Amino acid sequence: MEIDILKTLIFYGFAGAMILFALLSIFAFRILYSLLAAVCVFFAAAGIYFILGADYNAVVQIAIYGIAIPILFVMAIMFTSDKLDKKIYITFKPRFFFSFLGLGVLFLSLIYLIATSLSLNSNSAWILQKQTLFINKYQMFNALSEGFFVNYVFAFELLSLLLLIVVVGISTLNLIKEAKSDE
Amino acid sequence: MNNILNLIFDIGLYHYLFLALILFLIGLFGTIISKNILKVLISVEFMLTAVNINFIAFASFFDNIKLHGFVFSLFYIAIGAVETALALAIFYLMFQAKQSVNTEDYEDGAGERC
Amino acid sequence: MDYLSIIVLIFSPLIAAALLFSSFFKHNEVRIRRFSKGFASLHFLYTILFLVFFNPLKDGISYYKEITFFGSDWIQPLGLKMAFGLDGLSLLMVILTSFIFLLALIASKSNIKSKHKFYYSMIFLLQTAVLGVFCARDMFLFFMFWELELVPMYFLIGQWGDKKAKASAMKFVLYTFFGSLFMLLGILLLHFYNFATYGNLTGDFSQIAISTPEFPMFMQIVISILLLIGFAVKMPIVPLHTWLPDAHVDAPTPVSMILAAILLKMGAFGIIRFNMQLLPEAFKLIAPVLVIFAIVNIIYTALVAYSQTDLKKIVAYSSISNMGIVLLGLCSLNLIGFSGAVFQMIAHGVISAGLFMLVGIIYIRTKTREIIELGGLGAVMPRLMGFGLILSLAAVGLPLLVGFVGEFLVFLGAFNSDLDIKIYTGLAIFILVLSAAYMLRLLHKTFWANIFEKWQGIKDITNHEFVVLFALILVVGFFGVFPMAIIEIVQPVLTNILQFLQI
Amino acid sequence: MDFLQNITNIMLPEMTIVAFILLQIILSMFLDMKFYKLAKWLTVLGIFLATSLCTKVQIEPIYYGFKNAIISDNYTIFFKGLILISSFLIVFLTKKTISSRRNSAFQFNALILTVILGALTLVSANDFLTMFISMETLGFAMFFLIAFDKGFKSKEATFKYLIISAVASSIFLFGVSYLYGITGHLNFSLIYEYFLEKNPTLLYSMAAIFITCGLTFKLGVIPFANWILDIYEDASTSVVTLLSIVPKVAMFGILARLLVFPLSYSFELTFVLVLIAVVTAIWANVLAIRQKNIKRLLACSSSANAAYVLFTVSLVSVFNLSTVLFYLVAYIFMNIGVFAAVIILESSEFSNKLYEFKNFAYTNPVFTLCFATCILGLAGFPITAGFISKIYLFSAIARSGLVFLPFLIVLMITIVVSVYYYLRVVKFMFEKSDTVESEVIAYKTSSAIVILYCCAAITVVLGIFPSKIIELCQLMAYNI
Repeated sequence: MEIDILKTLIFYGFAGAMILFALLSIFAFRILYSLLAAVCVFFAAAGIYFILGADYNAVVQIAIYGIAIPILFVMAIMFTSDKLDKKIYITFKPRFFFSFLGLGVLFLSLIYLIATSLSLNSNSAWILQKQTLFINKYQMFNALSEGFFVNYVFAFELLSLLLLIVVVGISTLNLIKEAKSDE
Repeated sequence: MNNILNLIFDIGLYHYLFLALILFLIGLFGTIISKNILKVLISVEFMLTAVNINFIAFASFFDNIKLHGFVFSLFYIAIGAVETALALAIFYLMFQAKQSVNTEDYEDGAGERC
Repeated sequence: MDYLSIIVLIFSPLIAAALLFSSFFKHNEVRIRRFSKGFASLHFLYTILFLVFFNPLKDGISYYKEITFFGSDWIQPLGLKMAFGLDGLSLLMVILTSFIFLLALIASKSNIKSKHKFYYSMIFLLQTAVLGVFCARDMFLFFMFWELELVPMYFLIGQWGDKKAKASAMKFVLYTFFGSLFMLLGILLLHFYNFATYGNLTGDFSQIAISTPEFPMFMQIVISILLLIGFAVKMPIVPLHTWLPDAHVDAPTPVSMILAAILLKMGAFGIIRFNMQLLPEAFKLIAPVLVIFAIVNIIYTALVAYSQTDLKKIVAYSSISNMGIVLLGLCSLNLIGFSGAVFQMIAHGVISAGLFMLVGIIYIRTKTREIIELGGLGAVMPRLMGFGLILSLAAVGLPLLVGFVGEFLVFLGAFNSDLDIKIYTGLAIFILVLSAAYMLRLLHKTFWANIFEKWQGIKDITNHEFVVLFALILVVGFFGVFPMAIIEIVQPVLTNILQFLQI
Repeated sequence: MDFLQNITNIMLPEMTIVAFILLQIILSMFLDMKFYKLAKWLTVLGIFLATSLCTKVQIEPIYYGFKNAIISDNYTIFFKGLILISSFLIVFLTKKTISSRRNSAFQFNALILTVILGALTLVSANDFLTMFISMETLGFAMFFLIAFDKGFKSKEATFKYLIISAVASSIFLFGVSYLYGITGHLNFSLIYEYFLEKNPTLLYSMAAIFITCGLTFKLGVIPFANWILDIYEDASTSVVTLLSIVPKVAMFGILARLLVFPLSYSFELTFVLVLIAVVTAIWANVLAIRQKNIKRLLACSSSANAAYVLFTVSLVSVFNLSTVLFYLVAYIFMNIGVFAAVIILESSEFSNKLYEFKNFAYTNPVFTLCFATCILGLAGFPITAGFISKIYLFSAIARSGLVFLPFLIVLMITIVVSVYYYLRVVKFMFEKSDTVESEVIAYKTSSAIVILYCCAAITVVLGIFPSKIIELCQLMAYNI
């Protein structure tokens, strides 16, 4: 079977970077490093979306998770940085080990389940199926727009209402007044 | 041998699934063990990304006519972003009172509080 | 008779309770008490009417009545009806209930000093619940009233009781709730298996009784055991009895009287209703095991009672011992034993109420129940001593008094039983001599020993107390001489059960 | 035209609520603070209109709308009615919460309406995307409501709620993504039909378990239940009332639909849910024993009640579903009654500690009677709705098979424990104490008093005449 070397390399590059940076982010000593690593993860995820043909999702991912959210985080970090204690790292309570154990079991069982489903499933396709990239982007946007405005139009409208409510809600939080009244 | 090499190097659906699974579990692990509140938030984002990879991978392999997965992932990105922003806003309010980012300072949980 | 309404019989105390609780009576203690006593005596007379028009030879249910709500039954989707009816056994228990409640209300005057409105309304609520249990013709209705009885009991013990009353009340409620949940499970399984075999949803006792022989034997035994746990807590049977001494000791006297005389009988009544009438085959298999429990009940608690120094605890443990005798009678599986058990239920109801009254009277005057601190009260309270003597002798089982008949019949039944339980029974009779010992010790230490200086001035019983004790003594004497008056009423019910058992 | 027809057929209550949300938002921009009472009455009007439109009899048994994204049958209408009626009662309890922040009254009411909207659409959702967005709508409005109270305590509660909610929804979506991968659909009916032909694999069960575990957060059962006590204590009481009823009812509605349609092929899921329910019942009831604060106690109690319902929901059958519906009806009224009592106490300057309840029985007999009725109803004593609903619920479990009997026995033993702590509340009210000054409750919040009396009355009436309501529940359950 013919193997697309370039694609393999790209995938492994992105995937390796993603896992590495995710681990780094969790175990980083300083929160800022943690954030930087997380941004790398988000960019790598965008790359994965690109390989999968989801260009639009990738762009949105970069715009939101690559740029907007990190800025918010940076603001929060700046706000707290001088009070930050470097000892706040990760807990080494029993729950660290229990969760490690539990998640390890979960991981192995899911790997097993996915693998068995891949080979045994009647729509075995999972292993044989090749990814079919779209011939033209027009097709994809057509499908997306149909998804948004026909199939899931109700959810879309609800989402818009949700965003409106978030704005209204934030006005009830009374960010500045509240802070002063507490002191 | 050739078969195994193929399994490893021929990028198929299961590669993406394993990637997403690992990332999801790292995120879950992070939310449980992190002591820093902001790090907990970041870990939640990892879980979100993992879910999105899953959706997009499934959609592009099986569902490339309707693309439900792409749509779902876009919805989820929007919701997740709002959720994060909101969490940071409330974190700001909370931090002003307690001056701590340590999760243990906020831990009462199921215990008794008098 | 058509004009005797069982609905009125059961729910009129509830109306009385509502009247008392509402602002109708203000906080006028005397008026509340008079109204309560008047109402209870009317109610007692009404139950007597039921007895007068009751046909003891009729084998079945008299005065049957259903309540419907807007044309549908109580819980129609589950096939449950709010149906009431009386057979011989329930009639006896109803009359006992009404009688003891009347006496308890009379006895309340000297015992209850606060919160009168609340107290009397709770007593009447309790009466409705107990009457409901005895008259219910539907399993779930039975269960509902069984649980309903917990609410007033909780308040009655907790609010007017002694030092640790709240803890005791909680213990009582938790034990009973624990038992009754198992009972609920048994009832649910009966309901479901009836549905599975016959395809109709019903909770009616007579219909369930028809279908139970069709159940798988294993299920019958499981259900029987589940139900027994519930009744065993109430009755109580030995490993589950620890709530009773506490509840008795901390409850005020009238409540103790009701608890011993009626609520314990609910357990035995439940065993007859469910385990014997609905699941006779399973009961036949379980009976030999239950005999052991009954014997342990009799012997163990008699020994414990002998070692107590608190008057009320002695009486409380003797109650448990007496309920063991009832259980033994039920397990003997013949007519004599059954009649003895039912007779013993009535007899113990009357005697224990009297004994608790006695202890209560002493406690009010001396503020102590410790046997060693008392003594020689006979010199200052001759009338009380007379009553105490008769009641204790009745409890011991002197011939011509009511206690003798019950015990005699039960042991006669046990000896003639098909089950091989003669040795156990002999042992139990031998140990029962102990009951004479602790009762006589109680009498001796309180009434005849040397009197303490401080008890010289106390007064003899008042008219209220006299009325209560005298009424009880009348019953004790009358049924001791004419036991057939009771046995004839329940005979049809018991022979009916026996027929099922013989099959 | 299709869009309009969908709206008129099935979305009228939701559209009414949306209209009133927008109205509230617009008014909040133009009206002065002194009109704050108008907000509440507008909400009441909106809910009332929605309820009356909701009871419109359906001509056809099932309507689908928006390309099968929305479903409307008798079952959903029942749940919509339940949600609307309970929120109608809850709106009257909000007076104390608003009184400290009158300038945000309109926003507050808009948020409450959004919670209701989210619950309504959640119940009628027929695909995972709509369901998710409805869930989040409900959740986001809830965040702001929890944070509405002054002080940082409420913010802390919100933050906890938000983080757990985010984790839970990630887990939920992780499951959904696998289900989507296996079947290629997001629609409930299509997923159900897909498995009519093909055999479900173990991965399907795993996905189902992930999905339900994600949903358990809103129910307040075990994997995510730790923080629920803090949230209940720190948020303002009327919001907690909303939190303990509306999301739970809606979530049980959709959970039953999930278990009947897309997740019905997984046997493992049933056992996992039963296990979760039993563990939660033990956890919550044991935890409640130590609580001295009535709100924390009620948090445990609501967790335990959710566990009983979850047990029954997981053993899917039509009969079980009808018992669940009746249980929810009974639970709503008892719970609102109890919370109304807590609100009355709070507005009379009592704290939430149990030992402050001493002497109530003598200073406020009627209040105590109603409060005790609701509490005893939750404990399951007779002549209250709690008794009938518990019997009915257990009769469903008992007939589901002998396998579940041991679990049922464990559940019943935990109920004995629960009787202890419910009775403790009553005990404190009847305790006479000379050290605590006997204070008469100042009846400042007359609407809460009325709600309390109504709920106590309904609790008793449902306990005596349950027949008609049970018949209604059965009818609705057969129509899922």
